[in-house]
Amino acid sequence: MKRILINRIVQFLVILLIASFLLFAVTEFSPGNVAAKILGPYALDSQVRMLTGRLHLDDPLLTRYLRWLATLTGLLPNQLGGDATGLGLTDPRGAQYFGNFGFSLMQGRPIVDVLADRFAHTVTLAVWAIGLTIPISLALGVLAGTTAGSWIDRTITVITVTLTSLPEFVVSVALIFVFSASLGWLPGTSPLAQGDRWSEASQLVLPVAVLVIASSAYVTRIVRSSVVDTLARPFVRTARLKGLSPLRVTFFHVLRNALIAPITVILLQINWILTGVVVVEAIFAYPGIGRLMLEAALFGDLYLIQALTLISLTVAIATQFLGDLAYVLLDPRIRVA
Amino acid sequence: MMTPLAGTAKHDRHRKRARRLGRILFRSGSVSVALNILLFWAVVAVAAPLLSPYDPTTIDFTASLDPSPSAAHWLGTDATGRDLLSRIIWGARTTFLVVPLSVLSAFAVGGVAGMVSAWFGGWTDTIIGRAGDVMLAFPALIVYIILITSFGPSMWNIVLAVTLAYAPGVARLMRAQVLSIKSLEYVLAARAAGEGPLYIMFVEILPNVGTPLIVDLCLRTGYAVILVGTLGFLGLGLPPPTPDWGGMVVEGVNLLTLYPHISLFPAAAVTSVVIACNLLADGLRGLRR
Amino acid sequence: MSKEKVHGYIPDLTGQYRDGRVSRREFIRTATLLGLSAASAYGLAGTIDGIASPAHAQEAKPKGGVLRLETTVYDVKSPAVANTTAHPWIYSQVVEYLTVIGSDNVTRPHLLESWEPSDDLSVWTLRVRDGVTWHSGRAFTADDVIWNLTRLLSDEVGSSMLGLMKGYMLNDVDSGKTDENGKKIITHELWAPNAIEKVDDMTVRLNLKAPQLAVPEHLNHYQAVMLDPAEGGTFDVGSNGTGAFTLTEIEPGRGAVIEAVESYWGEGPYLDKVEFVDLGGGDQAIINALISGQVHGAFQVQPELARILEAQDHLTLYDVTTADTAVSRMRVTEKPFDDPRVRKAFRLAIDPAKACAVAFGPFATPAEHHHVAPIHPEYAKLPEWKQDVEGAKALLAEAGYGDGLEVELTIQQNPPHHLRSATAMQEMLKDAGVTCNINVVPNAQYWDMWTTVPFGTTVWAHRPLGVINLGLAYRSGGAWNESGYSNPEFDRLLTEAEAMPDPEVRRGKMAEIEALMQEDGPIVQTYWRKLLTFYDKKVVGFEMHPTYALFANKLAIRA
Amino acid sequence: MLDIAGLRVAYDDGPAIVRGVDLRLRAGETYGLVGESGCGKSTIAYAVERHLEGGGRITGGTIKVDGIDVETLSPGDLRRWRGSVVSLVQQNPTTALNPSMRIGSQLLEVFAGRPGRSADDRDAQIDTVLRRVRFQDPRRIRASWPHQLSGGQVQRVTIAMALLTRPKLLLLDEPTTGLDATIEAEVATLVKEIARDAGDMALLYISHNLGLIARVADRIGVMYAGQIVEEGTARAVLKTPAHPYTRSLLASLPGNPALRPGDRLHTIPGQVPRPEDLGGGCAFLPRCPSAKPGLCDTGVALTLCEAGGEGHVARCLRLGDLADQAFAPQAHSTPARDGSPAIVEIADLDRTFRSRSRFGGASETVVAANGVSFTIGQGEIVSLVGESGSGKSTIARILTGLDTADSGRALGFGVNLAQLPAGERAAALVSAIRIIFQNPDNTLNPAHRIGRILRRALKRGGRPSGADAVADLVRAVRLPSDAASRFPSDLSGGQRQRVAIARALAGRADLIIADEPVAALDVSVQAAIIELLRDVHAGQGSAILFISHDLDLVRHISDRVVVLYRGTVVEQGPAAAVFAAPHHPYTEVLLAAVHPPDPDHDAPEMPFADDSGAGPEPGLCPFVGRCHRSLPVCRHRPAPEQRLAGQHMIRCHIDFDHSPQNTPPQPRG
Repeated sequence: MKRILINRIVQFLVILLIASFLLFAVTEFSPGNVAAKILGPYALDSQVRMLTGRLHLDDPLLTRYLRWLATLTGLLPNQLGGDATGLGLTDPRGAQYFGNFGFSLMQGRPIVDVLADRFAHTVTLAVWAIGLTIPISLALGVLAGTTAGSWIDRTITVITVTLTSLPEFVVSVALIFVFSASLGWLPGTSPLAQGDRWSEASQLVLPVAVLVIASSAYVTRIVRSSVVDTLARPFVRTARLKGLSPLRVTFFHVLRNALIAPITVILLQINWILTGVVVVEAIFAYPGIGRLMLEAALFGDLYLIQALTLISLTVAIATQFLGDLAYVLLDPRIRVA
Repeated sequence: MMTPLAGTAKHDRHRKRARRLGRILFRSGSVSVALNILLFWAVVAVAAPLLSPYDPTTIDFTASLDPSPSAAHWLGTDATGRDLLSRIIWGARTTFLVVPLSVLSAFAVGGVAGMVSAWFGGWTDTIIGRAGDVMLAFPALIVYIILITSFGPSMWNIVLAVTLAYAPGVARLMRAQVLSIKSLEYVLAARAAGEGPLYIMFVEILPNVGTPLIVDLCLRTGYAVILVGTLGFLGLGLPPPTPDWGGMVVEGVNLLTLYPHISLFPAAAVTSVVIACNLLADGLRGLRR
Repeated sequence: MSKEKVHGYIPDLTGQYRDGRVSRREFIRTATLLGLSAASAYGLAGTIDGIASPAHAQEAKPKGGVLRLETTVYDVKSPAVANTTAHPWIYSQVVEYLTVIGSDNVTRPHLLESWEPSDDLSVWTLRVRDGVTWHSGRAFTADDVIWNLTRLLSDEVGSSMLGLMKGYMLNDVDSGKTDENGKKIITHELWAPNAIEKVDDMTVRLNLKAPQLAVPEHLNHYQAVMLDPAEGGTFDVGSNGTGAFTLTEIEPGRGAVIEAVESYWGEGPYLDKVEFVDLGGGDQAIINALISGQVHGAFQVQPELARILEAQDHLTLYDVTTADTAVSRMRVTEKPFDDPRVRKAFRLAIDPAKACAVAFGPFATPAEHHHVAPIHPEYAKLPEWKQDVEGAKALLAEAGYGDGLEVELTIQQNPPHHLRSATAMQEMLKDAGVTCNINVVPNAQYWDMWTTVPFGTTVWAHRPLGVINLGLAYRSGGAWNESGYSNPEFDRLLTEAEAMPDPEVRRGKMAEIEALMQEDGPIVQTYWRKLLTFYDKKVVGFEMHPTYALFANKLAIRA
Repeated sequence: MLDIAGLRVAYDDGPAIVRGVDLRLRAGETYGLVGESGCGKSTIAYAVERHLEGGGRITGGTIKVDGIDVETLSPGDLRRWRGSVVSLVQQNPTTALNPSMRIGSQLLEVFAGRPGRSADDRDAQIDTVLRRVRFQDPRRIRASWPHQLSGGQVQRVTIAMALLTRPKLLLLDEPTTGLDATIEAEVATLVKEIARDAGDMALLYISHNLGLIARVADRIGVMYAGQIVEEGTARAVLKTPAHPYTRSLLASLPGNPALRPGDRLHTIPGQVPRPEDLGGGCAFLPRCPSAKPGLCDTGVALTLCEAGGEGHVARCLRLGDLADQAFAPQAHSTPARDGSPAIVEIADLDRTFRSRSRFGGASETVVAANGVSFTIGQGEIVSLVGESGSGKSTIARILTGLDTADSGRALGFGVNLAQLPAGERAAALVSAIRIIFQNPDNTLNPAHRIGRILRRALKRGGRPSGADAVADLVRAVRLPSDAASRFPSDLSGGQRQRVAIARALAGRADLIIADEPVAALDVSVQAAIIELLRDVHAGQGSAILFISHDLDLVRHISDRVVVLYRGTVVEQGPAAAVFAAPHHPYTEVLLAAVHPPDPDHDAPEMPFADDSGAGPEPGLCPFVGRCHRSLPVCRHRPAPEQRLAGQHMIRCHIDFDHSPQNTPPQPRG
């Protein structure tokens, strides 16, 4: 068990390292010379060249990657900070600390600060969305799976197939149309601004609803098919032939084994909600990671893109890791090897 | 000591299998609905020049002031004054070109990677598997945004984006399928008969990876329709004035309360194709059992 | 009125107005530019036409309350390099301009008490307003003005004021260095040591290299805010200023908060606080926020959405006709746009009225490919511009593109009317045998390439005078000369026009310039847009400004 | 206790699978129900439990257990009734237990919803039952997870579970299918004990294995195509079978006592009919050697007729006529070849597998071959025997080039086969060695037509591959002429194995490796395949390496036998010598597990192989942990090779020259 854990953590770090290099190399192709970005559209060529030299942006890729890594881990001070560049960018934490992603070109602030708020907002969204998705989809999935073939199952299947077929933007727009534009019950945007009319909670309702609809429909289908598969396994027959009550069979035998597969899917959904809700956050103007990513990419804010992608990578690999861990914990065949 | 093939029984069985396929494909309501939808759009896509009342890019300068449906424009025009019906019809052509191309490309790349990975195992497998992990770990939408903002929106970049997104998943599925087939006796027999890896991979294994991959193909086609739409929604779809359903939805989103038709018709078109793909996948999954 | 030193041209101007040769608006604008106070100018006009000066129907504005406004919240650390009209929304409530152009397109002194040009328009005496104090309590003096102007005109700062005032304030200096393309690197310095001269603690004199009419309007250029020299040119939360508000919070991309300063020298403030909310620039978000009452007003609303909001009872439409536009400019250094015949053919192929209708519906007027707006005082009416597809084809054939031509037009992603406008152009160019592909890029990305892309549509904000835009964009070596246009004839005509205080005379010169632009210029221009926005009916004191300027000190909100 | 009358069961809208079965079972009786796959015997068991899945339903007849009509039970009553009145032991034990629940919890759960017992009482009962199924340490078993137990152990747990509530009727549905013969013997022994001690409990034992049934049953019912075709006491049915099917079946078994070495096995033509192909008449008619035209093919519905005393009945119109018809075994044309020149010489072959778990846990080592040496003579049939995991298939894979040895040689055809993967072998060599696999479901590529498969094999064998050549092959393996245009899924398992043999023929293989070629086939088809293989052997003079766990079959066809245990050859020699005493203790255990279809056969009982799973130290005899005759020296020194008469070799410390032969085993300790 311990060995498995250590093994996975090492794997985790290796993947992260490779991925971060790839990421760095890929973003090198992104448009916009960094120095020009910093100086803005009206800068003169000479200024751009001067800054490029001062920031050593013309070094070879590997050198820059290693410097970026060293800055990130706090071994080297950030290039952009300090007086030497004349950009007036300062970081209250000092020039050198662990997790130093540098400065956002778009916002002229330390990326750590930019991220802190946004990430908190995205986590809020994720907690609500996942918190609702899990019970809803488990309940519906188990209901449909245990009544496979009945009208209940067919109704749930038709609804979930339809909902998984709807693009997020269609669902978002439909909900805004109904609940905001037509009925006026809920705000149509969720910038989490303090307002007199809509509380932060009410601003969360629609984005959370879109996410819950999108992921619970999907998870429900996975749970359903896992339940159906599990029901067909001989040990369920054993349990029934033991004379156990249907409830006991469902909870003690079916669920326990049927939930192993959906765990991975649920973790993937968590990963998605933490890093990939670009569309929903953009439509609702929700100040989370997804919208920040879109803005950064459209602006060409290189350092912010790198920071965000690295965080997403970490989340993605961490959820994979957790998925494996969940497998190990849930399945005694692996745990008690 | 001839062992007679119970001829009639065999034919019965053939007929039965055909009947079963037929039942699933046509008698099962959902699958026939799905096939009809796809067939409908395929016909529309092929016959677009015949069916569309206007050129999809021609602007009706008078209609741009009031895009509502009218006698001249049955489904109205978009905000720019282009006939919506014609654009939806030509949009089918775009969708039925870009999406299958993207998905097939993803399946070609992912399929070969998964096949090679499973067949050779060892380091090849590890490297391909890890590369897939890393690719899957990247937040997909951001990768496309970076890709498309870097290289510009074009059909090939969308194909590339979809391929990057789906190939690792396809590779995983293919790998699992091949691994399960790889140890089956007929593959062992082919190996023992000295067949080369290419022959075994493509002649012996490929025809048998079967239903799960086809189901996956249907599902991913649906997702690709959504993805292409989403890229369009974010303004990263096909370059204008190519009619592209996803992009058309976006064009009308702002006017939803005033001229809902501009978004709703193309949204319905996208959704119908996605639903059809998903229903088809469901039906085919039934066929496997 | 008697206290004012009256410019020598004012009597002529008064005569022209009396004879109906200039409009009332032009009269008031020119009179104020020549140093007459707005009140005096309205008064003078009133003596001629009998219309009373706008009696500010001063309803008592309510005090207190928090106003929430939608805008994109940018980083505003360095106002000197601010590059959108949304930037000053926040900082100009804290730090102020020497002059201010009102919603009526009339320029008035602000931190200045008054200005006095010499008769030849080459010496401008600026009198600092008495009684203006910084939030820190220190008096605002001539030293503050000189420090700020000097800074804005230095190469290192990178302000576009440099390009605006270069013609009459600066000399080119050959640095002796060359860039990688072998071109000389040119730096700049004040043309004379006394170009910015301190007369006394409350008076600054500008000695110009060449006569210039638009000095007071240049002083309201959105980067030209007066910062506290002690802060070294940066702006942030708590920065010192002379304005009615102080910045208490800012998070670019999310929002900002300004709070009232009680000791403001001018009108207001009535509000306790203004919260700026960044909705991510999504049009739908703005609409929703306005409808749901999440914000009381928006920076602007796209014209196609106006109809949705007009139906809302709690909102009022504010609009203003402007010289706000976008030009599809052609890099004259790139093939095929190096050939003036191609450029003209493009203009001939396009009917601005059609493009205008597709892009804006009723909220714009067609332009005439010369970047001088009908609302500009010096606007000269040329013979009506006619689309001539055959002429376009002939010109293209003459230029060697008879078999067709393929070009790529780069436009910004937002707002969406860019695409509609471009699509209309695309369709019309098609008729002339030009295949025009449209390349839509994210807005930020466009600003990486706006000076280099061969064919691109660039947004130009409203400026009060036609010559300002022309000087910035088309003068050889102009600061924002994105097309690389360089025509000595044009430069000469423009410099001459700039020295003419008489709109009548200037108009004659402008007709030449406009014709030259239509014949040889680097742009296709299809529209002048109206700017519009919606505010909650509870909000009092708002006027839509042609440059989006916000005067938060004048706003109030009813409970 | 159990009274089934006129039972008919059908699935969905399909034809009836069970077609009017009457079955009566008295308290204390063990009833063996035999039949081939698909004949409906399991369906009967599940019908009794009223637990038919997949759309199955009873379409006629009644089932009464202890006088209660099963169909009248309410759902609640049914729940209470299941487990307490009737218990069922399923086939395939490894999937029958919940993998994520400890054994103890799963056993304790049986008491859920059954009032009355105290916790201590329950614990005690579980321990008792676990001991009853011969677990020495119930506490350890209860704390285990299912995956930690072997297949045999799990099946014993499920039997224990079934016994826990002291049911009145115990149904055992193929409880040993898929288990090794030795484990099978253990379970059978256990069942027999339970039946003996059962008191008033009735047992219904369902199996396709006549030997097994013979071991446990008091009465036997033989099912064919949804009907019981013969029923009677075990002795009556097995010793004096009345129905032609039973008679053919018994005659086709290699354990048939009437067979002499080298005799042909009796083969039954055709295959088991599918339910939808059945009419109203005799279901066995198309395959019946005794069918009489004009009598049997008139389609009259058959009933069970008296065939002898003690309720011996059979469903045949010709019972009387057949009484003295016997199957006379025919001698096979090829004599055994002995001492012919070796075509493959295997020496000191080693192969070890290291498996790593997916999550990076500790690696596991499996020794598949450890110094294996034997030779295959030209035209010889050499059999490899041993339990699953003994390394039989690994050797086959090395010889065919699907795997390579870690070290050692397999010299043959002028090369060292042990180090030469198939991809690097010359075409001639590849077609010289062909392999036939066990599982007929997967042996042919389902996407290719038979003709294509055979054409490819001919081409690879460097032979003309025209339609004629294919047709010749099809004929040679006695497949119908239209087989070439068919897909494998259109063929039965036996027919597919024929195609596999045809594939070997196509290359004119000098060495055919047959890896359990009939293990997955219906009993009635096995003999035909074996005989086809022997015909090929005789016709082409191919040597055959025959891998099997069926010792009767091995004894019947082999020239020489190699016994493997955990990768080590523990005994080898001429078939006759190996099957005659003395044996290596492991061979002894294997032989003891063989039970002919004879209720009077007195099988020696071996101790249960309840070893802890830990293998002995490398180099020592691998069997020492399970050995019932182990000596102290076995745990210190490697077992020596002892050469007995001729080529008979045994690797053991026991002094065979002086040991009393076939003494009953001594319990260990």
